[in-house]
Amino acid sequence: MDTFVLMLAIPLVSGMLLTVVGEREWAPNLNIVASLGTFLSSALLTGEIIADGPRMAFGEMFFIDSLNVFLVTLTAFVGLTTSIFSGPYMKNEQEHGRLTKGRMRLYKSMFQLFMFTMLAALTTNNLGILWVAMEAATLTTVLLVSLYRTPASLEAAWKYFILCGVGIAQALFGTILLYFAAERVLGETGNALLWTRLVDVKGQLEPTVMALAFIFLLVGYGTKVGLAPLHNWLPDAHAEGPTPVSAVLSGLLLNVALYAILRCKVLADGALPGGFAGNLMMGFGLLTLVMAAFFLSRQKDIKRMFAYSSIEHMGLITFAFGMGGVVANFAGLLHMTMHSLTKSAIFFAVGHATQKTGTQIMENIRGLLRINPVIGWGLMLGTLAILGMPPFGVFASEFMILTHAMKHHPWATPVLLLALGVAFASIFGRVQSMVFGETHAKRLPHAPAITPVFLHLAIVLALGLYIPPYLTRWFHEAAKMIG
Amino acid sequence: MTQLLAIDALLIAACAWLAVGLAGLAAPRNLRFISKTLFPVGALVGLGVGLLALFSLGQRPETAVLAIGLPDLPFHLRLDKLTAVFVMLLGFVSVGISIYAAGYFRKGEGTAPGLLCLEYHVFLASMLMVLLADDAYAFMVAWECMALSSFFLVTTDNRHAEIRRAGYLYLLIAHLGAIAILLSFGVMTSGSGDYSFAGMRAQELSPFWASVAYLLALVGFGAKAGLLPVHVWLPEAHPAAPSPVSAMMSGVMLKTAIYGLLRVSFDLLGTPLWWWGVVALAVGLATALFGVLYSTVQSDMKRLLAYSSIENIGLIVVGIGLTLIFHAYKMEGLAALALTAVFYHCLSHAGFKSLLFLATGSVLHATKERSLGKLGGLIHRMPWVAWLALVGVIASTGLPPLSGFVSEWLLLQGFLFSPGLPHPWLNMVVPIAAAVIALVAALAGFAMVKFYGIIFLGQMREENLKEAHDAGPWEKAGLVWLALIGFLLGLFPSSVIGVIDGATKQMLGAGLGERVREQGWWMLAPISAERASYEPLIFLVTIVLSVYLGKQIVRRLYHGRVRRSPAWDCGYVFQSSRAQDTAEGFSQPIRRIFEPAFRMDRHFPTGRDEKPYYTVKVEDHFWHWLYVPVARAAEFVSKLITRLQGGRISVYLMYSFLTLIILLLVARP
Amino acid sequence: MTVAGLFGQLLAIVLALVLAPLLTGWVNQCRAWMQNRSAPPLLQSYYMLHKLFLKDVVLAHGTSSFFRTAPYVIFGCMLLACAIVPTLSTDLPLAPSADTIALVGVFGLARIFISLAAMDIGTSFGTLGGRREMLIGFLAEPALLMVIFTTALISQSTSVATIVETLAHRDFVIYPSLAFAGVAFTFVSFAENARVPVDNPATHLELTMIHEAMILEYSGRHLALIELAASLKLYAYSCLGLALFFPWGIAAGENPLGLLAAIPMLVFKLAVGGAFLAGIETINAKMRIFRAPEFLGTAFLLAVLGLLVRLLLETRV
Amino acid sequence: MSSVPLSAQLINLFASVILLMAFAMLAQRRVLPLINLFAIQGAVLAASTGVVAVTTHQAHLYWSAGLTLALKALLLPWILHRLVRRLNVKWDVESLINIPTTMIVGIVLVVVAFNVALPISQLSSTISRGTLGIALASVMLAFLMMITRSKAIPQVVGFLAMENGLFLAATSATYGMPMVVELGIALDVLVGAIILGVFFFQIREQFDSLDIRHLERLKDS
Repeated sequence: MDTFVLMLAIPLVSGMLLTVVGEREWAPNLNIVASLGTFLSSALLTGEIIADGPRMAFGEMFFIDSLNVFLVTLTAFVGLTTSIFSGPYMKNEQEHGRLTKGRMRLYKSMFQLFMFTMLAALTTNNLGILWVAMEAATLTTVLLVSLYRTPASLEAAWKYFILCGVGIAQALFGTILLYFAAERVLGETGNALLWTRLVDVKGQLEPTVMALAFIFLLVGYGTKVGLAPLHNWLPDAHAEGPTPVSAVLSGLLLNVALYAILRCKVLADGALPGGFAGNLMMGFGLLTLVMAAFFLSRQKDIKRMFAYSSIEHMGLITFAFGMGGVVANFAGLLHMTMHSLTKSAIFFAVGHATQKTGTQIMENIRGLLRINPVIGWGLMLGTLAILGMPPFGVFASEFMILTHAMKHHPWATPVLLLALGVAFASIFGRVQSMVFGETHAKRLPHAPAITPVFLHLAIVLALGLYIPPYLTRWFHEAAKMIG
Repeated sequence: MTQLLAIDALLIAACAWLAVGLAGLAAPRNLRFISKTLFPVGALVGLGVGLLALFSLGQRPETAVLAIGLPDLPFHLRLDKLTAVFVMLLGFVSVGISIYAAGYFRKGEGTAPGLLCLEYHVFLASMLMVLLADDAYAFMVAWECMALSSFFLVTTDNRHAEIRRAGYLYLLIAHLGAIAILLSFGVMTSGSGDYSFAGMRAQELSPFWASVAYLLALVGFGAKAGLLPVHVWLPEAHPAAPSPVSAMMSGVMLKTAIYGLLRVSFDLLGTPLWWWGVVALAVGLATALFGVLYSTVQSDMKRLLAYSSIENIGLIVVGIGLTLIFHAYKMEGLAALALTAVFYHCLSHAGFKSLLFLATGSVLHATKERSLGKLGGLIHRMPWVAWLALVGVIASTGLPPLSGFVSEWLLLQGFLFSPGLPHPWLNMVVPIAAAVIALVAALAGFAMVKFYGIIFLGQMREENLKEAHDAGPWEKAGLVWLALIGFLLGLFPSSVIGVIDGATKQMLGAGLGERVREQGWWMLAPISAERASYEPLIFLVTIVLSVYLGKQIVRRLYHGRVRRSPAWDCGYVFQSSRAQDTAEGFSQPIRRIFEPAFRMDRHFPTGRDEKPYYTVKVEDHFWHWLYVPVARAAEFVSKLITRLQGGRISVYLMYSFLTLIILLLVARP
Repeated sequence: MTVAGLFGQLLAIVLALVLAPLLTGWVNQCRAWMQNRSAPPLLQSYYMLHKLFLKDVVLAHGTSSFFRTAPYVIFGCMLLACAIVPTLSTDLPLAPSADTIALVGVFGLARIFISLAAMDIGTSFGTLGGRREMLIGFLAEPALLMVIFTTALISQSTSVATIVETLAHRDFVIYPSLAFAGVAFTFVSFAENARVPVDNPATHLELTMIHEAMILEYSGRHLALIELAASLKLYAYSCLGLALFFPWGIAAGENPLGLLAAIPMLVFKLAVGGAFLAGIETINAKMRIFRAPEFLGTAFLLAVLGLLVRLLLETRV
Repeated sequence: MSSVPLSAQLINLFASVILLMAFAMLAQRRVLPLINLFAIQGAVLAASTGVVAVTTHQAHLYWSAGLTLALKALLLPWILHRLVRRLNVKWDVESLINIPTTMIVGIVLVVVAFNVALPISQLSSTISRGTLGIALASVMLAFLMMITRSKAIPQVVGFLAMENGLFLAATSATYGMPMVVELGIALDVLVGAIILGVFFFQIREQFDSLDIRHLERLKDS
């Protein structure tokens, strides 16, 4: 069977299956096995793409090239580790009485369906389908965010739904405008939304329409990325949903939304050679970065704080892609990878920490090192990594972004550094007092799954010191494609 | 050729340190194995590193490229003479500290010994890599690893809130400094995108951008070195850390910042502008004076030493400033003199400050007490530590015949011969700087007398000090090693200058080596014997001889009888240990004379007090003038910005609506 | 190093040991005369030293080995200082071993030892003396250094011998900077030698003493050594001042006859200097301890001013 | 006017009606009439799509028209009606800003939307040049309605009305997106509406009200 079909089918089928059997004893394992299957098939698919080059599937509906295949692997990988993490985590939640069996079922099936929508959004060649998949991803995650059915989680989910729904509606308008522009070149065939076709004719697309379309797409998908001032749903959704959901929201959903913008940017750049799209993205990126950094300093809830940190990093990545050029794109892609891995690792650690201490309020979390050194170190190292401390890989990408900015947009560097400095001061001070110090916390019934945390951090560490040549080549190709 | 180069050997040493650290992680709770096997092995590696650097000081520069790092910027490494001087410092000083650490760490709370061992050796290895790095990325990675590992070492005993605060402040300022350094590197590439140091050297910067790069480097490296006004972390972090770590940070890590400053201002930036030197001079002087004044009024022995480190860094930076001035005016002979003073002071400060910090470690172990007000008379219980600490004290007050004097002497010589400068203003400023240095040196004496006299001499201020015990054999060995370094540097300055001369020559094209060597190994005469000379060995021999002869003659002519009786004290009866000066009392004159320099919070007892008491708290002006306003400003901005997240969904929708409308109306391709 | 040089050096040291107590005695005698008191004999200092050497040492309880070592070290330091300062000739084999900066260092070393020894006793007066001594020291030392810098700038050398040679044996030039330096030096030497108006060597009044407070617990040979060292210090300072500001009469070369001829000149200059010192001490009253920093601060500023004057007025000399 | 074919005139007419409905919804104070207005808008949208389908003979547009009719004019209003009855929330719609102000802002928005769409409309080769501007205007009016309404159901109606505007843009301005996309969009809207329905019950259960001003607890300021 085709690896690609397998990759899409596994989460879809298992998601359906889990809606039925999700409360069984072995359901978490099924969840893990399915994620493993997805990951393995994505890895195989990556191998094929590296060996044979880009390919299509289902006619021209799906398209896999070096840009999305790396995100696919990343998504599948983080999905796998999250499923491993969520096993004991969700069991603990259930035993704390926060979740019923039905909700557990809902969680698992929605998790798999969410993975399906992510993978579909990444691999589709049709910008319309991309929109559909993004919207579907919103719907599945809305259910995941509101899983606890507490007032706060309902509020968060409501805001998430309305804001992202409105945002994504604008993206649809942008897509329609794009279609409108493409139709004039490609004719009234069904191909006018196929990205591969559009790329070939991107120079002929009508500039005024493309400018409008890109604005709508940027505002639309940008809401999902968490660009300021469209980000307001993000901290709520991250803070109130179950932690595995926060991990995949931060680690995957934001990436995929940014990926959607990137695909559109390629087209907009073709039609508007003046760097219109790039400048917009740079502006949004900087604004996001600075605002998030200042938001960080006043947080009380640990998951909220890391949600803002995600916003901050998305701002940085958007800025990097906005700068354009192979080096900046390379750095952006690298940063995307690093951020996904690190942030999800942090959320895993945060999940355990909040479970152990029974609170998300940072002032009440103390002495994690004494509760459980592994969680403490995981959170500490993860935080240092996300703050851009070498030798972790986030530093490598930040270094590249900063140096590139210094070269081409020197005016932006002080702003970037100010934001990074403020973020450092805000996050580190809080995390340090949580990790260190005294505590009286109890043991948990289920031992935490620590492997995902350290697996992620180990990869991030390794990539900070050494990026293997094939990965470099791969990133380079993808970076060139974004242009 | 598969010949083993010194740089390869150093890399192997770095890996060996890492391996030692990881071995500690393998058995994190096995204290015996870690302290009696791993730390000595680490010390051996340090010895190897020092010897290798000594060897490579006579060799040509070596380079290496490691296949790790960024795709288009692998780790470039380079071992030239400047690097070698500092590697030598790292190697030899770390020997003493590692040996000491073998006997220092005990079972107890805080970080597990294995983890400590890992952090410590990662710290060592990353300092080595900082010195070897030859591109911005490798440098930054090593630099931040160094900051990170030392941060974890500082927060070993993280249950105390003030230690956590110290660690936070330390890492924050280190990080901000790193950002400044990175910016400086960025300016130095001047848009070429080549982040290797070779690429930066090749750039010809305009004076404006070169100055920007220099100032950024000064701020960045100053933040690590403890220059004003980014010094605030230092007096917090040093006392918080375990003593070997304080010793390592103060002795070696601060010097890596000096190394970076030297690397940037002399090597990467090419010819300096004269006013860079003036800036460094001014900042250095302010730092030195500030450091020494605050060190005299401290009541915590490690804080006192930490401020003293600030002072010494200030002196080193003064030397750098002087070198820059001379170098800018192409007076290479005098520049070489000042630069030699810089190197010498780096070496000697590394030796004596580590020694003193380790001595405080022993005191801390023996008494569990850091506050000077609760110590006293420890020379009776800890003679080894006391006498070895005396070596450090004399060296650090800059008195002959030990190491501190040589560097101060060289520095003052540099000042004395400055009137040849073509700039009249400078000619006026430089002597005043010399006066300030003289004042600093004398005040350092005050601080050190306070430090030594109150800890080791007099009567014991607390009962439990009677149970104090001397340092163990490992600790003694470490202290002796560092004291030997102090003697070596103090007594054989010509030989030492001959060794480090290569680095001076490499940076300035001129050195003191030939002239010094002409005079013979016992005599130090950097210009000529008529102008200035110093023979520490003969100096010492004369004093020792007169002491010996004096003693013999007195004994022979008269007698050697001794009786014991209570102290006379002008017939004053009340002679308890409480009658001695407290730490605060000792420094009262300084507080009084330099009152505006301190922010004091005093409570005086009044006649009606039920329980009269007197307290005095001395605080740093910079904290209130600089840091608090900045923090307030940041808080204010973030307060404004967080208003955006008001919780009302309609408002959120309006944000995206307005964004859309504005973009539609404003954004035009 | 020549035989004559060695001889000169030994002669200088012996002369210092002989003349130093004599100078102290002479100053005391002069002062007594000026104050209309009957004077002690000129050799009183020798008698005192002899008596003290004969006495047993009484050590206070709780003093450590440091306390017993310190007098010897202080004595050694002062002897070295006397050996370096040119008294009779500038051709001293020991002179290159320490230049003027090192000379200041020697005084500093002695000061640190005596202060620490005072703190070792652990009584209120001991620490009081140590603290005050360091207070005086940290102001006097830089002032002294500045004085020396002024002279060093004139001669382009910090070597004492070279400075004296330049000042004594070159063409006579008026250096206005030296006037400032001279006044500053006088101030410093008063402070450094525990003289009125900074300290009073004759008092044991608790609140005023500095030097005496530190050596309260010393007795017997230790006290003798310290007293001898104090005399040597006064001698060294006097000789240094004479050599810097009135260098005439010091022999230049290796001529033994010149050496011998220099002795009477030196004795004469010391006698005048001692009388001058006694005179100053007589017409002044001891100042409050916290006026001392002002006094020394003035000296420091004067010395710096001398340096600036040197640079401003005399750079092309 | 004679040069403009009937179909285009019809489409323009329907588009205008849709805009009118959008304004009407903005001005409407009561819930049930609001839903009815939404249903009418859906029906007109279906009719407009039907006209386009007849004119261009694109088979999938028929499907589209049918789907729109079924979904937006019938199914969703029916669901909403049921919800309102089940939840017993037939109260007046409270507006955060008073209605006249809202209307004035709405008119400004229409001007903005027409201006933004003008350069594109001029490029248009399709029969209905002005519809894109109208579609954009209705999207923005729906957006405005979401901003100004403080209860959950009107907000959702606004959300769905926005979809209507988008659909108008998709079918009338560009003569329809590919079928797969349209199906996907329809599915999403449906699922979204169902999820929202579920939400209403939960919000009501937790807060005893559907006033979204209760949902203002998560904030930073």
